[in-house]
Amino acid sequence: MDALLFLFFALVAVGCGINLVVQTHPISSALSLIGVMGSLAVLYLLLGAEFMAMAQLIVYAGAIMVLFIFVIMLLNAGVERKKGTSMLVKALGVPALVAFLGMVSYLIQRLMPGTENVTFGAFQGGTVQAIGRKLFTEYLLPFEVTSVLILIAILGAVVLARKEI
Amino acid sequence: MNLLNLVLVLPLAGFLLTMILPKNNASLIRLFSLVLSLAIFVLSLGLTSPFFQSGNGNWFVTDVPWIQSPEIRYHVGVDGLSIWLVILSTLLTPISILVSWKHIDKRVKEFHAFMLLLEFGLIGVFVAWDLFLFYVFWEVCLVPMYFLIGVWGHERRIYAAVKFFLYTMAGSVLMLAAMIYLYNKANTFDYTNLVDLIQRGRLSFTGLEQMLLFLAFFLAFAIKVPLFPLHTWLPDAHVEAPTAGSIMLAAVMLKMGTYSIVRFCLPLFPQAARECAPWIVILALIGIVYGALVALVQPNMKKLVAYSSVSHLGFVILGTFSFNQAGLDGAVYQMLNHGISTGALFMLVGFMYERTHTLEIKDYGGVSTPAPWLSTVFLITTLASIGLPTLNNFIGEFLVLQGSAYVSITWTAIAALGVILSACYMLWLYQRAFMGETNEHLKGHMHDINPRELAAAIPLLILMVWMGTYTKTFLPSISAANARILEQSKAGIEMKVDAQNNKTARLNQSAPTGDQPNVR
Amino acid sequence: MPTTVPLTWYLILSAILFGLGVAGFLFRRNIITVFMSIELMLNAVNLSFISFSYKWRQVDGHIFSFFVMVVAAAEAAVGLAIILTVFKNRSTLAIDEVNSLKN
Amino acid sequence: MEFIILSFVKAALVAAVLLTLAAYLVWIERKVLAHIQLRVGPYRVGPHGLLQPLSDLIKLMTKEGVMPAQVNKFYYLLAPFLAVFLALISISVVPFGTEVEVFGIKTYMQLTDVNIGLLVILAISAMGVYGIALGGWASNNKYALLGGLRSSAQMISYELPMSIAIASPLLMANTLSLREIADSQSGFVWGFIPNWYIFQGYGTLFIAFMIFITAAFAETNRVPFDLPEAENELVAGFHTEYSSTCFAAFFTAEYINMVTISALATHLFLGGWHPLFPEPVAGIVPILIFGSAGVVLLFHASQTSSTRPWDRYTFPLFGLVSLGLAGLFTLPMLPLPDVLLAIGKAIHPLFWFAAKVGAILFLYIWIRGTLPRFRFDQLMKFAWQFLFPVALINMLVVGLIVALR
Amino acid sequence: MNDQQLWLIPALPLAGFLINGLFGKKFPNILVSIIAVASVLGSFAWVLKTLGALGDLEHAHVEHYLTWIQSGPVNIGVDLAVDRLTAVMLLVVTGIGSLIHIYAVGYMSHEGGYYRFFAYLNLFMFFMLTLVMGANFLLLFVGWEGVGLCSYLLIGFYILKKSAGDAAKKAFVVNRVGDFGFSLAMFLIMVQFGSLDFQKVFEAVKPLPVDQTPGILTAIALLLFVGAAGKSAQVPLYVWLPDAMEGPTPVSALIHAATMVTAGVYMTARAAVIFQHSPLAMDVVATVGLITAVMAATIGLTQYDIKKVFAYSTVSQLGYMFIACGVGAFSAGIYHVVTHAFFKALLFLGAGSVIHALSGEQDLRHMGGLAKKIPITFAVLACAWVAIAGVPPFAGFFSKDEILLAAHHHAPWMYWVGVITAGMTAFYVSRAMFMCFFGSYRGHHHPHESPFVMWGPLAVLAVLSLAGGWYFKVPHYLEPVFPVAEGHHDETLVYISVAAGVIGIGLAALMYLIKPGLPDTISGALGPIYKLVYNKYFVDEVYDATIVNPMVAGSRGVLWRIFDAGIIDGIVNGTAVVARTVGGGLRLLQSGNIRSYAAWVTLGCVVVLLALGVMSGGVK
Repeated sequence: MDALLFLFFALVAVGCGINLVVQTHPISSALSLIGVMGSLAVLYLLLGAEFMAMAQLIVYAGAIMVLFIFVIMLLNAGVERKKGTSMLVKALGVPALVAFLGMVSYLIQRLMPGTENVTFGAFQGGTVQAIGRKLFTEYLLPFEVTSVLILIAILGAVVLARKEI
Repeated sequence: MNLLNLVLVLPLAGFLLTMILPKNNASLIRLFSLVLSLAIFVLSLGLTSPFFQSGNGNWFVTDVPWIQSPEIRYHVGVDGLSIWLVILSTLLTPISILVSWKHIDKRVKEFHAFMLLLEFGLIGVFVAWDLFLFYVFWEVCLVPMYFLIGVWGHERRIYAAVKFFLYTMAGSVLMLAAMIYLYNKANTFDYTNLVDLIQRGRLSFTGLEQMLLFLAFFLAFAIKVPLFPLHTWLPDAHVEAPTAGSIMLAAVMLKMGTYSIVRFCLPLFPQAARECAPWIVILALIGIVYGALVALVQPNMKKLVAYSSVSHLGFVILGTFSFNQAGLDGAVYQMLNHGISTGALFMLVGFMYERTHTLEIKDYGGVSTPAPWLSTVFLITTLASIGLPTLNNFIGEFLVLQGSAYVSITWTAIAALGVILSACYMLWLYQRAFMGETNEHLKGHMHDINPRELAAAIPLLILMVWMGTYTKTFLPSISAANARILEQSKAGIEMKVDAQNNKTARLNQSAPTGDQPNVR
Repeated sequence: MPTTVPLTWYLILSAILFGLGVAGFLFRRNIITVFMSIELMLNAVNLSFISFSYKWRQVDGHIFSFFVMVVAAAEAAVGLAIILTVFKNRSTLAIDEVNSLKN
Repeated sequence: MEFIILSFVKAALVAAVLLTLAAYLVWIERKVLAHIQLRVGPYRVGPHGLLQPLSDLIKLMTKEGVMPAQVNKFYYLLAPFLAVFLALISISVVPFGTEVEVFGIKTYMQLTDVNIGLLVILAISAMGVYGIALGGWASNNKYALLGGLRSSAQMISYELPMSIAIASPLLMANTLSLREIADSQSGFVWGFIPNWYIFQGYGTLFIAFMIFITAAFAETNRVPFDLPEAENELVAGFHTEYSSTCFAAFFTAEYINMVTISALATHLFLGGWHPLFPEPVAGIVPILIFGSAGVVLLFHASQTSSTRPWDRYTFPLFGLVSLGLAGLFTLPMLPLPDVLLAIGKAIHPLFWFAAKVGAILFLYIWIRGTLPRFRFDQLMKFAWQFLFPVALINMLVVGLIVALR
Repeated sequence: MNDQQLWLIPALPLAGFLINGLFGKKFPNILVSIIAVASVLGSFAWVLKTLGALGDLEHAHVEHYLTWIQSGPVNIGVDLAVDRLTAVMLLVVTGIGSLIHIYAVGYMSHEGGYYRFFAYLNLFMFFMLTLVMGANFLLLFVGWEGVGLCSYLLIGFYILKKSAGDAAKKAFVVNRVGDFGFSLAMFLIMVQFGSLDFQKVFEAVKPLPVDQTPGILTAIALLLFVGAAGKSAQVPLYVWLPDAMEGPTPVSALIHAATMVTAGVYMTARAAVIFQHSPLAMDVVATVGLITAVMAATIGLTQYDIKKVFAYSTVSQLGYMFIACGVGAFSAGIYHVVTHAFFKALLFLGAGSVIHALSGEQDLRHMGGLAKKIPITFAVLACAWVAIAGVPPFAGFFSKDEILLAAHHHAPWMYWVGVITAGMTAFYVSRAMFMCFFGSYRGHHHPHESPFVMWGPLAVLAVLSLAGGWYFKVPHYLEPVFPVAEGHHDETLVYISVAAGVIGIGLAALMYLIKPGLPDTISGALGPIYKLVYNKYFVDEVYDATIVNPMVAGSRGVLWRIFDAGIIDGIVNGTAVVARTVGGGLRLLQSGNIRSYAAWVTLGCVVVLLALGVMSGGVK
């Protein structure tokens, strides 16, 4: 069951990811991304991260991506016109990317040979209580700092979106 | 919540409160910040009480953890070294606000908020006993001053502000790096701990290490002082800054550098400090003479005073690196003196600027006829600045020169040249601006000093005389603190001497019995 | 067919998604898509955080990815505001044409 | 395997009930609105128009599905599907009653019990916006697009005060599982005031409830916040271009969302399935209601002056059904076999739960019949400048109360 | 110990200063003058009372008030002391000071800034008394600087006159040069002896061997002498004194003739113990004194401004005093200080009276024949004239005689030079007198006699000038302080010197009374030499060309414009330029295309990964 779920949602995630890249219309890309996020949320659940799974849906899918869709709609962005990519990017990026993926996969396999298999329910630490406790004790300062960050981001967004600029 | 914390927090609270005051009610803002800063000053006077009773030691200490990892503590307190500088900060803030009463008429709210923030930072710098906390305050000071110059300054304010900012920043980055290195080595940012570790030999550096650390710290401070040849930001910053900015910059901010040298460079890196002392003294001496000579030919009053600061602060460095009681006492005393007298000079120049909107000396002349009291005040300040006995600067200069004389009379002779030259440029300034026939276009503009301005000037004048005649108020506590620092700055040196003595002693002992196993 | 998969698979999935994000960044012209590719990369990183969290049975990884989310949210707010402004001024979303930094 | 079968059964049951309920909610709404406006409402199809939903359904199903030429087909079709799919999903974690034991199988009256049920609902309802936004965009129509944009903005904006308002009962209950939340509200204060959260916290929870309900109206695009489908401005908003089944899907989704939100409100603030009155009274109340209804109906049936010919048959029928229901509620009081006893026990909580949800749903309709629509900028202003700060402060106060308790 | 309340002596004038300085503007002139004069008179009275109470003053009477500076080894108290030397100085300062205050009431009555003048004058008295009474070098230095300040303020009293301002500044700066030496000496003393108290220092010096080869004591002595030379206008620092005549005449009399300028002599005498331990320093002192005496006298021969003549005369007389000190006859030097104070104050005040009578005219060429018009002034000036010319038995004769005898004892050539100088002195004073009072009036004003407040003090001074030398036997009184000058009283030498004075007077009479055309003939004959002397040896010009101008130009041109603005700022800006250039080079890599950046970043990631893999052993 775990394997099936993983494989299914992993495939969905990868498929949506590929779709994100190849689709020419931003809305399609955005929806693909939502798909990726939803699949990832399920994978998080499998990994015992129930709070993160929900947060993923609420924050990413429910808020951030809505914002994206909103902007796309607002700008009424159409299909990309031409697929202009500089030679440098092609010549450098493609091999680099391939090498990157190869290196990472190889290293993961190589450096973590004896890792256990993932069983649903094996890790119960990702509850809201656990995260809350950790977040408001050990990580209180970063948490507060992030709140400031968000405040600043709001201000920045407001300033940027004003008409005068 | 002891008194010191109150004195430290009030400006910050004032800064925040000022921010929420209604923007267009300028007089309310002025009144609020004036009253608040006066209250802070009065409170800060309370800080001095233990020093009259028992002289030395650390008082009003608060030591609580601030950040767990890395371990940064909110460790503040005052000793004889910092207490007077704190008072200086709290005194000059209300004066600066008073000086800017009419002069600042745009963005009043922000101006006063920044003044209070500056006060907060300055007090913080002087009372922080945690290196990191110190650094935080150090940088806090930078921001309001940047804006004070950049927003309320004169024509080339942006250039000056950026120059000021970059210069100071360049130094403080080095200092931060050194602090982090120190932390990695000692696992603490706490100054008293560090000094303790060094004293007990638990923390030691290789010669090169110590030298580099010392230089990193020293450079940051030397830029602030400013030591020749790092001084070129100063004239620009002063000329462009508004009066209050100049006062705070000259009177207190420059002391951050000198204070920090005494506070940190000497006890933390004693050997390196002593090794570098001759070179630093040479720079200081060059600064003294050079600053005076350049001041002599400045056509601009503020620039003149700024270069005179370079010269005066050379004395402070000279005294500091004489490594004896008199020199160090004189250096600290001179910090206060310079704060009072140069602050007053900038203030008076500011008064004149308000009346005529020019800083060029040649646009003045014969001011004393229409403005006799202004010129009298200016004259007294001038005399204080050139070190006339019974006025404050004399004590500082005397002690510094005396201190340096213990080391080398040549240093003293060169530095004393600066004293002569100071008379030249200041009196020449006075003569050109105040004496002679009254300049035509001054007539009608040049009013005499008004009660508000007098109220700002009187405290400084009183202090000039007080500090020049009755040093007992200030000197004993300074002396006590300096004695401690001097003791600490002997850490490595004495040990070396001791070791040598022991060696010779052991040799003497062991001579008859032959080789003994080296126990240590 | 085994009923479970090794943890490394999750990590490799994360790497693949990251690679896809990079690819999107490299080959797409639309600034919004590029932006979304970045989000994809962040998501991929989150996955590996949570995988490692599973491996060590520690909740810290969750916290980290939580912060990543927060930062992503802030970034999205500012980034999209910038995009709006850019579009308002230049009427284009192609990043190649937004090049006033050049020269 | 048993688990899967049970789940399927329950899912089918819930879906059937829910879809029917949604259909009849339309009827109820039309009826109530009509009576508010001193009209009669649906009357022709079936007794008192009771078969009107059915006829509507048939109409919508059989109508020609018109697809405009310029639309993006995939997304055009995806949108209504997404809307109804998400609406149905979110109900899955909402419990309807206590544990029941039917034929030896113990189960909860709930599709699935997860300990983060509330988060799931929030997550799913957060996704709900896509259906509308996508539908509006895919229609390739400026009115639809504007409707979609408005709805996304509105839903994001109101989600915040809603989430914050939810936090207040959460703080009191200290759990995220809806069932545990409901359970924690059992009992009475001084023997007669129910221990519901709405009555607690010195009035702060009531404020939270008001905020929640307000935000819920906006979340479900109901009057007075139905800007996305404001017909006098935007024709019909995001579903302008939709017809037949797709339109029905949007409609259904909206009503299901209403139900979900009402259920959520019930659980969070109104004590879930816990009765309004202490025990002996609580057991009698449903019997009284249904019994009296049956009696009244039968009495009406006995009146020959009925103006409507059908009434002669329907009144006695409904009277008998009501009496039957009343009988059902008497079951727990009778010495009966276990199976029947279990049903009887299960049915009381269900009644109270349904009554509360029904009350909130009535509130929806009532307000729709009473209040005019906001202007869009007022709507946003209201959310950000009033609701949000109030909710925030309220939550802080609640937190303080909880901390000091 | 503090039973005599010595602090009252300087404090009274200080109080006068404070009252007049702060409130004087509102006071009527009469009140201002009452306060000022009363404070000084009170001070004088207190001096008399104290001296009476202290009796013969075999030992110094010291009063300690408070610790002024305490820092490590540096411990300086506010100590006042009175010994015989101080007593002499105190009497001169307060006595003559009182007279001049009274005189100034009349002289300044028509000037603006009346209250300011008296406030400054009182302040001067305060500092002068501090100088005289200070029991350590630093307190002496306080007074030293303070009188310099007052001199600055009073020279620049006529603030509208640019020349006054220049002169004031010049005086202060030149004095500062002297102070530089003094302060260095002080530091050396502190380092060497650990104290600045006169008693302690001198106790420590006495047992030391005399510095035959130049050593630390020589250094100290020479540096002290630099200070003295600055204050007492010796070569090469005398240039400020003639210019100082820009100040009001009472100031010239009080500060630049009677008291302040003699502070250098007082200080040298005070530090006599140190000087005596350094023969080299003594020689330098004597030589410089001699050069000054001759040089100033020659300049005095040619000047036409009446005050300038007396100013150069002062310089010359100060030179005399230093000769005395240099040859070891300190008491003779102080003796001359006293007598000089009498007659020179009188000369100046008389000159002031003349100027007052002529409504500000100072040029001798525009005077003449005034003896009849202002007889009282003439009479008192005549007293001063005979005193300074060394006519026995008047004041100048005694002191000058003492000095010349001591000089002869030390080195005969000094005596001869001194005698010639004495002759010149007699000549130029007589010249001034003749040009002023005899012949016919050449001016345009209508001379009028001065009021009583002015000539009253003159009369007192005239009496002192005539009888002071004979009455006050200062060297005798100072015997406990200074060793008596050795050597016998050689009558011949006395006759020679008196003869020199008489010859000087005679020559003057010849040239300015009997044959008025002679001076022009002589000056024409001497030509360039006359010009040289008339222009004061061009010393000011030389100073300007060698010190002042190069310093200003160098500071402006080299230090400020080139070094400060050019090199240092240039380096700072240069750093920016370098950064910009390097950045410009790197800019080529920055295509501005985000995606090419991303490609580079990806490549970088690969490299980092590779490195990580290799390090962790993942890649073999």
